[in-house]
Amino acid sequence: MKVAVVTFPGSNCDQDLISAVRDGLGEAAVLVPHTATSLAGADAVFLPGGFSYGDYLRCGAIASRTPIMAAVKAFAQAGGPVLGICNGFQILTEAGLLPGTLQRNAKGQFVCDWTTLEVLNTATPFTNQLSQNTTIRLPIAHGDGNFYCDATTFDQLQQHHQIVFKYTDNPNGSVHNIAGITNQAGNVLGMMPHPERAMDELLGGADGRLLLQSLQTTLLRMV
Amino acid sequence: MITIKPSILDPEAVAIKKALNQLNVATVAQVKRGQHFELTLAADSLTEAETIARQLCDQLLVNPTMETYVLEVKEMAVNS
Amino acid sequence: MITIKPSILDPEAVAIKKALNQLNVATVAQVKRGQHFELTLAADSLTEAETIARQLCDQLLVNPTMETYVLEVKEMAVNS
Amino acid sequence: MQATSTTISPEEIKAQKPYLEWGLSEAEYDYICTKLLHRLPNYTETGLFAVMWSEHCSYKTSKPALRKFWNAGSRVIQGPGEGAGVLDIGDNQAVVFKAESHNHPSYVEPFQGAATGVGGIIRDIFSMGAKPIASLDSLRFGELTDVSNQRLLKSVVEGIAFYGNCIGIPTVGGEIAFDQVYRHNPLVNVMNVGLMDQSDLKFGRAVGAGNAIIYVGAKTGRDGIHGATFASSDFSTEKDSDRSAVQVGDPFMEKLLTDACLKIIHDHADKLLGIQDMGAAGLVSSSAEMAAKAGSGVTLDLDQVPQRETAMTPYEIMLSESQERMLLCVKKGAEATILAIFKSFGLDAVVIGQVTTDNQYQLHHQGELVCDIPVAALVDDVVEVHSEKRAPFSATREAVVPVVDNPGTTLLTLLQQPTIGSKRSVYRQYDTQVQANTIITPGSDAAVVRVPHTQKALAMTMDCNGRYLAVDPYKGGQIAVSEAARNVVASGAIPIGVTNCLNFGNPEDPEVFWALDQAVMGISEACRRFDAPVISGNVSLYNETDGRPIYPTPVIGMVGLMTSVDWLTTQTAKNVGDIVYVIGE
Ligand SMILES: Nc1ncnc2c1ncn2[C@@H]1O[C@H](COP(=O)(O)OP(=O)(O)O)[C@@H](O)[C@H]1O
Repeated sequence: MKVAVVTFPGSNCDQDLISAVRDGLGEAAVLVPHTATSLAGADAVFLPGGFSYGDYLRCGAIASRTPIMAAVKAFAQAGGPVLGICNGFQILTEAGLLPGTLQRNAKGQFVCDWTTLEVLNTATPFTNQLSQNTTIRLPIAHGDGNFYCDATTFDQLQQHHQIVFKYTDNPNGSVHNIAGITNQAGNVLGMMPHPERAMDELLGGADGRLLLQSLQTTLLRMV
Repeated sequence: MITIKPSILDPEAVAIKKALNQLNVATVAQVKRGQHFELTLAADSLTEAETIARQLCDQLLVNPTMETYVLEVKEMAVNS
Repeated sequence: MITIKPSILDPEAVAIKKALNQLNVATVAQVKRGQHFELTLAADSLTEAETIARQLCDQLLVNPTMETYVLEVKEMAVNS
Repeated sequence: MQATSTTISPEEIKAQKPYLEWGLSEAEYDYICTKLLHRLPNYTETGLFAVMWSEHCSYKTSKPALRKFWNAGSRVIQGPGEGAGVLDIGDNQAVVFKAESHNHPSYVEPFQGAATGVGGIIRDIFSMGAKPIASLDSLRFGELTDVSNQRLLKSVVEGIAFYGNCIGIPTVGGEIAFDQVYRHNPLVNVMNVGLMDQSDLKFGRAVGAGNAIIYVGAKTGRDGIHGATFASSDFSTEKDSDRSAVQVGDPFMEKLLTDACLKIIHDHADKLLGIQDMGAAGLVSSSAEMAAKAGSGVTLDLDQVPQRETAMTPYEIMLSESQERMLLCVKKGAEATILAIFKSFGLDAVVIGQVTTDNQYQLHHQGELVCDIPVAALVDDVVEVHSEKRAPFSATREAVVPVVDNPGTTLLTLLQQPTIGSKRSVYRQYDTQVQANTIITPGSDAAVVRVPHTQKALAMTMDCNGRYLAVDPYKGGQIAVSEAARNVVASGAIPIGVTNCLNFGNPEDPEVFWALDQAVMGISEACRRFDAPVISGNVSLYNETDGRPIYPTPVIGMVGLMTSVDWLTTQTAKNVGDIVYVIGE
């Protein structure tokens, strides 16, 4: 399996994702710059966390208009697995690949902590190694992770089982405690918590491995 | 001038309202926020300038799912 | 309406200008940003309202070392 | 020509003495005229002398004390004198660290002051060739019962979080204390730690005639002009109108700068001959120091310097403290390669001058030679100030023995002190885990960051208790080092080196200078015992308002090495039934 990690000016979790895939999983990962127009034959695409373009204007806004995003959209439309973490999630909503938006945290402050997530959908390419209705522990670190969508969108999200993760302790004010959602087809996942920071008990937890192992399993099934 | 749609709750405005009311100067009943951009650009006519500005708003400056905007176009003195 | 003093660097405006120019719609020569607040509050007169608003600006909304502001006060219809 | 103020002639300067306002004394001015230049300096030259001879740039007052620091030790690759100190940690790797104070800017504009403090120390670390892997912050404010102190704390913490989180360097530890002596003189000290392969080591040097001087990063504005001289005078004497534009931090720009510079250091080491950040006193101090360290001269064309504002004078261009700027010395012929790399990162870089052989510092502006003085006169010939030292009577106060009637109540009262209570509300705002190597996050003793692809890890902490120094600066200095060492050891590491921020009052006060000297000797003695040399540091003097200095506060930043992560220990109680021991007296 080969993962493309897209990097934008100001991304700062791109190397962490590469290490998670290479060292944590023993799979191949390549860095694809925002100026590229092709995803170099990748099997999956990750959009990393950080502060693309300094979070200026709106988080993820400027990054979502860069050349590589056309390739990411085509890849997603063809059913390829796409994962956006933190700023990557914000970029996916700005790009229109996921519904809703991520606003300033309700308390107005950046939060860095561990959080416990309820797993609601184990049928996605990133969660098939998790068990339904169990919880996992992952770190969060964001100032704008407060997920918002209107009631109609929320109904649709529920109807199509698009809500994958919910916070058990809502740290940022997200509507209905939402921490991660997919598109209707289920192949594009956006989430605020950082699985790549939970690859090793030494870092405080290893639940993040389960997401990457799920992807590994998915891709094995696909070939 | 870009504002958040009235139907959408603006968490920053809520936080600011709270902080203002803690100053004990007066009771603020409502806070609305907006962002203002002033772009300087060259165009052959006011109409063209407006078309360009509208494109820039739609393509980047404004997020249509949560924001609306009003545009105002003015001519500047040119020294050429 | 709060704006950053002209002598002070606004890195956000610089980055936005660059991003706008990369859209290839037109060349934007300058970008200035401002924040707009609309506060609703009760006061006995326009003058009192202005005094209150000025206090709120000076005490919280505006950072006098970096920003300047203009104030506009309007009366609203009251339904009591 | 430009504004009238720059047309003031050398003779008028001599007569009107504007340099006094810039912090240059009459004796210093006379010395420059008669002993160094053998002529009268012009307006620009006088301005450059004033800033380069300020305490902040020259350490002219503190140097005699600083020489007493112990900085030997078998791991030392680079001691004090460069952007940051460097220690060998085995496997051809090195750790690089330094602490820096941003006290005064953080009082004037807490958010931006703290943010730009973080930005500045990061540039010091990557300019040595190291990847910044962690930041720490040591903060002092007046009591939180004052609303103004609450606001300062809030904005300073938000500023540190804004910059560190955005640039992607975890803020892994620090300390905060509250005491009314810091009410008008809050302390904002930040430390950064970097990791490198020893082969990547770079210095701030302008070597080899004909090689290019390249400027990269943000454009130059009128920000923070005379920041260095402000940092060298006490708060009460400053007039509001003296303030120049506040410096604004742009962590996005700095992230690009860091990545681009590290790429050049890795891929084009042969083309990059020297690199230094433009910190205090901006372009003049970086270029003059780079030339002085290499024994070279330098000639700069100020019209090439990217400028944000119009009609800037040579004096303003040279003294500007605009953030996120670096100065490079690049091999002749390799300029295009280096400029192209910066361009690919979206950064503006330009050649602004060359290295020369004649040891002169020359500046050209709009076709005129506006400065032509020996490099050494600016950097090395500064007249040291030998301040008087006097032990205060209060140093021999009798010990206070507290009376505790109800230990339970006393304990609760103690735990309610903000200085003692949990700092979680602060460090929860810091991204402590980005880079995915933090194995002990804030909340324990020292923080621990692992060294990727090895068994090693680095422990780091910042500590100082100014109250102890107020009683006995020598012992207090030793205690600060010992506390840091205990934190490092309690995490499972061995102390290997120390950096510091010496926060003191006005050194012309003999009691303040005595305390500074005593503290340095105490720290030094303790460092020798722990085999942890002082490899870098920073001095912040004149922390006083209306003649009342802060406690002597020499904040210690210590790094420890853990040869295997198996040694890792944390502070938390582990199992029911475990035995508790007390070790020591
Ligand atoms: N300003 C700060 N920034 C980051 N971490 C902090 C800060 N202040 C305190 N901490 C963290 O909180 C924990 C407790 O700090 P402190 O109260 O100084 O404890 P101790 O006295 O045991 O060193 C440490 O892990 C420390 O790194």
